[in-house]
Amino acid sequence: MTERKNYTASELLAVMSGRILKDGQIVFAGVGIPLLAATLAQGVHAPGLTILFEGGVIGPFVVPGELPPSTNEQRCTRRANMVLPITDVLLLLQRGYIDVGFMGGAQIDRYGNLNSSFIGDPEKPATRLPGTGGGNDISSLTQMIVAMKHEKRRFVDKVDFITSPGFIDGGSSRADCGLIAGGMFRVVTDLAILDFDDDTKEMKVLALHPGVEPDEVRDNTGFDITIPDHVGRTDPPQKDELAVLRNLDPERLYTA
Amino acid sequence: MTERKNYTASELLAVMSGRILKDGQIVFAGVGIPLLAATLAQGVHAPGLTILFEGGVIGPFVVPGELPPSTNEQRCTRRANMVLPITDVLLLLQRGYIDVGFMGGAQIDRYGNLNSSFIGDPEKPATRLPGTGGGNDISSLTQMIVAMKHEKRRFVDKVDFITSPGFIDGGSSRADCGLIAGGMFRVVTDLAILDFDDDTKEMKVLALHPGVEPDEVRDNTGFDITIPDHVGRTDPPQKDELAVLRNLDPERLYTA
Amino acid sequence: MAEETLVLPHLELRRRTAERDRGLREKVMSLEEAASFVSDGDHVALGGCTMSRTPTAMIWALVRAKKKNLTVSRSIMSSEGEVLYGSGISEHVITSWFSQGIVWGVSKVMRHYTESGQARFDEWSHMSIGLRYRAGAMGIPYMPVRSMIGSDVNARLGDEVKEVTCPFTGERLLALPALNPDIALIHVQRADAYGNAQLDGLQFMDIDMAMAANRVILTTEQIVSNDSIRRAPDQTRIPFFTVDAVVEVPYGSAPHECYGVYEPFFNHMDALAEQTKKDPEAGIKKYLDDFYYGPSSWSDYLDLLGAAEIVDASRRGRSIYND
Amino acid sequence: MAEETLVLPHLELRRRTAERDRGLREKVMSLEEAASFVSDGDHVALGGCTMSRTPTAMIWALVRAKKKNLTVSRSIMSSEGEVLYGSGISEHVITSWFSQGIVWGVSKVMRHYTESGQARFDEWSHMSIGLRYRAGAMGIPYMPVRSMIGSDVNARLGDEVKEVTCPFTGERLLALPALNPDIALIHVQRADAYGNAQLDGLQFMDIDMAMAANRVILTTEQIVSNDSIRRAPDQTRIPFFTVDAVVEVPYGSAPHECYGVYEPFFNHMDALAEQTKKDPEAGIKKYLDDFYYGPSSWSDYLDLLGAAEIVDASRRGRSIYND
Repeated sequence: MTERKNYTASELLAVMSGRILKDGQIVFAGVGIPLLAATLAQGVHAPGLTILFEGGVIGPFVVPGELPPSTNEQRCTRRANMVLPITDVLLLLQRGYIDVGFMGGAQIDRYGNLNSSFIGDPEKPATRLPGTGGGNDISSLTQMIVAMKHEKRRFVDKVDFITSPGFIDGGSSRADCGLIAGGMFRVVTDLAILDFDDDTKEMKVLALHPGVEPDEVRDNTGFDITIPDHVGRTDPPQKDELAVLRNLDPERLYTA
Repeated sequence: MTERKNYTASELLAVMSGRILKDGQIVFAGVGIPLLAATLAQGVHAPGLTILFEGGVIGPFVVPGELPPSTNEQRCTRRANMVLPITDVLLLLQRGYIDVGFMGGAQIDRYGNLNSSFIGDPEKPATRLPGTGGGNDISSLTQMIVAMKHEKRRFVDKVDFITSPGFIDGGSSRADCGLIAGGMFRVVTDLAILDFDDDTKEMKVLALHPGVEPDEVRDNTGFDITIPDHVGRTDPPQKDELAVLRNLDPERLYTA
Repeated sequence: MAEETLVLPHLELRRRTAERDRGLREKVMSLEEAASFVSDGDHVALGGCTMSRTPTAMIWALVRAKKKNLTVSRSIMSSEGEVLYGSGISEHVITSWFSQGIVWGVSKVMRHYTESGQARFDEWSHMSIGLRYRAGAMGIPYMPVRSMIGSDVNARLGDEVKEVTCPFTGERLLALPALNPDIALIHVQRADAYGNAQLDGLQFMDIDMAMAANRVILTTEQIVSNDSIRRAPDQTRIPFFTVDAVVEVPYGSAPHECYGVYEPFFNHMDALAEQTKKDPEAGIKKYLDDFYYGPSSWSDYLDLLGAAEIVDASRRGRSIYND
Repeated sequence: MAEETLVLPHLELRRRTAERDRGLREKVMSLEEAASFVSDGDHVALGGCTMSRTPTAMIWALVRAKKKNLTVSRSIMSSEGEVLYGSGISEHVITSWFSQGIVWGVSKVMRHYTESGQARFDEWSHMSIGLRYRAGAMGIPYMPVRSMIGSDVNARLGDEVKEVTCPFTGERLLALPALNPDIALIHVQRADAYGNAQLDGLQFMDIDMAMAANRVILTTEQIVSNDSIRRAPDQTRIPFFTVDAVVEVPYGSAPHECYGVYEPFFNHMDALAEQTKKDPEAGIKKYLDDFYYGPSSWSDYLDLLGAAEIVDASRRGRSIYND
């Protein structure tokens, strides 16, 4: 990451995760990077992508410069197709209507488990974090994309607390718990795109972002991570992608 | 019933059952006699009585001469306080918001069980009746008033089929089945008002209507029925009651 | 596809849902095209209740397309149930009450087909049917309930219901099996080309049914713009991604009512009751010949109902907004 | 009255409901009178979510009335949770997410009280809280769910959740305990004097909460006539008989938003976040002194918010209807 780039780390995150979304999919998105990425995808390659917010919103229209402060305020409902109670929008996940859950993460481990509840011992935490919100339900009930900064303290061997389940202890342990559907699909960071081994369910590198060397990923990951010899390479963010993003967030509240 | 009366049997039913309803109660009512009786009660002594229909209606205003054909058409929603889905209006019974369920009956037995499904052997019925509608739910989940004509073929020792549960086999059998709330409160006929023994849960006569002798009840009941020596007597329908009724149903569709 | 088991295993339900094209796309078509979404042997759920928002036009198209062996569920069946039996497209209905309507007494057609053993009528309590759709809509395999217990309605259902115990209170409850119909037919006042539907007045069990079903055919009095839907998103009751076909059919519930648009065609219903009184089978067959097989289009069907009757039903329908 | 058991036995729930005066009657009163419906030790459920339709005015009245030992549940807690902890009226909240809002980072006040062990924050998944209210609303003691399983959120709840097996499919699910709050505080755009409430836009968990609770205090931007409610009965979301008190409180959610009426007072929220950053306890106490104990009336409170801010929040609030 020594060369000068014409985009910020957050913009890279938004672009790279937006590209994973497919036209026609239904995406349950958090605010911040996920919402930016999903809206970007709509504008670039997935006009028929549908966004859902946990506040109870289906198919809204995000007004550039008026990004919602959370998924629970009226800005989220701007020109939406439907507004419904929280419980019912979350039940769409349980019913199986949602293709992808898409959120940020504070701490993730080798098996894709996320922690947004406690740093340190939950009985005497160093930090009490805000908690799960819809995260636990989304990650329990659908396939997940997580976008987060790639830092050693965030990529740990074992999270202090499983707030949102990934593959638990790997292998078949997720299904064995009773979580028979969903699971981690991709983790997108400012260094790489990561996926999970089919059998062991361990996180591994799928592709490196432009200018990123394998060691940079290793150095910023708190556990041994597999990087295949012939690992993929992502294409750098394109002008049109950055233009759409910057129009959405002109004050760079989420992409500074 | 030899003297000339200035009211029909159906009017007698409506008046006598309407009197049982109390101001401030919430009544789940079927169309026909129950709706007439509840609306009559609102007009005479219970202005704060709330009527609910199983189609999903809370607190409607019945327009005289425009009685609804069932509980599921728009006429039922005339100036209602609230309209909601069927399942949710029925769930109010399960939650315990409803004081009284009030319906008609085709066949009733000694323990207040109602049959509106089969006459004869259910496997080879002489008559397939329309079925329970909301009756089973209402009688399972709240206290019941039933209004029906007093005929031997309708008041039987044991119904051919329990569509809407009364006290099942009497005693504690209703609660033993798992129906821990509700139960039969009153049966109103054109001959008498009937209630149920606290212990045995057998039907008995609470009060006879004007001009009705105990034997007339016995002759029209298909099982041995207890008539206490000092049985009560109801007051005849009053002018104001009949006036309200006739205004509601000027064509006597339900009170002929 | 027919329901192979009483309750679809969750992964199978998900597989079928994932296969559907749930993207935002236009799906307006004719009644005949929409009818092709229904396969012989399907479980078909009908929206509305008794004489309200019955998907008459879609049933009309299914009868004309000579569908077979349908299992049909609805909160309460009215004359459309007689049509199902009489036409032979269904010999198996699941409902809580079945007759034309209280004012016409017990349906002679229902009696004829069920008492002779030609057709099956599975009786559930009203709320149980609603909660079965609701469990299906929620993606859970059963719903605990305090109703139906102790009655013969329950007993007659055999293994289709089970007793469960609350792990917190120890209370005994009944477990109702989730119902995820293969297809739901729902008639509404307005929807857009994508299938976002807004309903006025009584909603019955339609929303749960749409969420539960594996496909939805929406017939609508009127197709409106997506813009007009988006202007009042809190009025949308059925989201587009549950819907597979949108058909604009004015008077699509006639001779039943559509809230705020028209009341039932009572004269038509009186005539049907009269015609099926003496010889129910001949009576309903003649009704089908006259109103289902005879007309060459839905417009022709409306012509047979008669303009004066349509005008009168519409006047009564709109009157709900007079107060 | 406090919840004696995790799930109220059904007959006890019914007894409490039967005791309430559920007749059609006027129940308009002041914030102070309504506060008397809340007893020390009660489980209080809050309507709205995060910064939306928070029952701020009613919480304001409860703080001023010096309530004690309240257990408070809500879908997501924002700054009202900081007020609960700081004022000491509650040392126990049940929610899925707790901070002022994403843009202000982790709440220092929440951290201070929970990390020091002065207050308890029970974390459930978002949907689980919703389904607990829903089970309570439906009159069933538990709701099966496919979420929360396998996570430490689940593990940490211990005996408050149980595993159940579907009697039809054999699938393992989690049983969530029904939640019937002693009282729910809900803020709406309009209601009549009887308590019939109509809600615009996002509904959150309010309807289930109202149905589940043993009492409801409704605060409303505006009291409207029963006639206007009856003109659109399909817009009524909370029926009068669940409601015990109706209080007209314009800007009753400020500094949070009320859909279509005003957006959040962002400057006020910024200032609160700043003020609680260094010394959270002193910061929130000063906030309470200034905005909760200081003003002599709700009008005085609005005066402190400032007319210019009110006008700006209202302009933004109404803008949702511009499209």
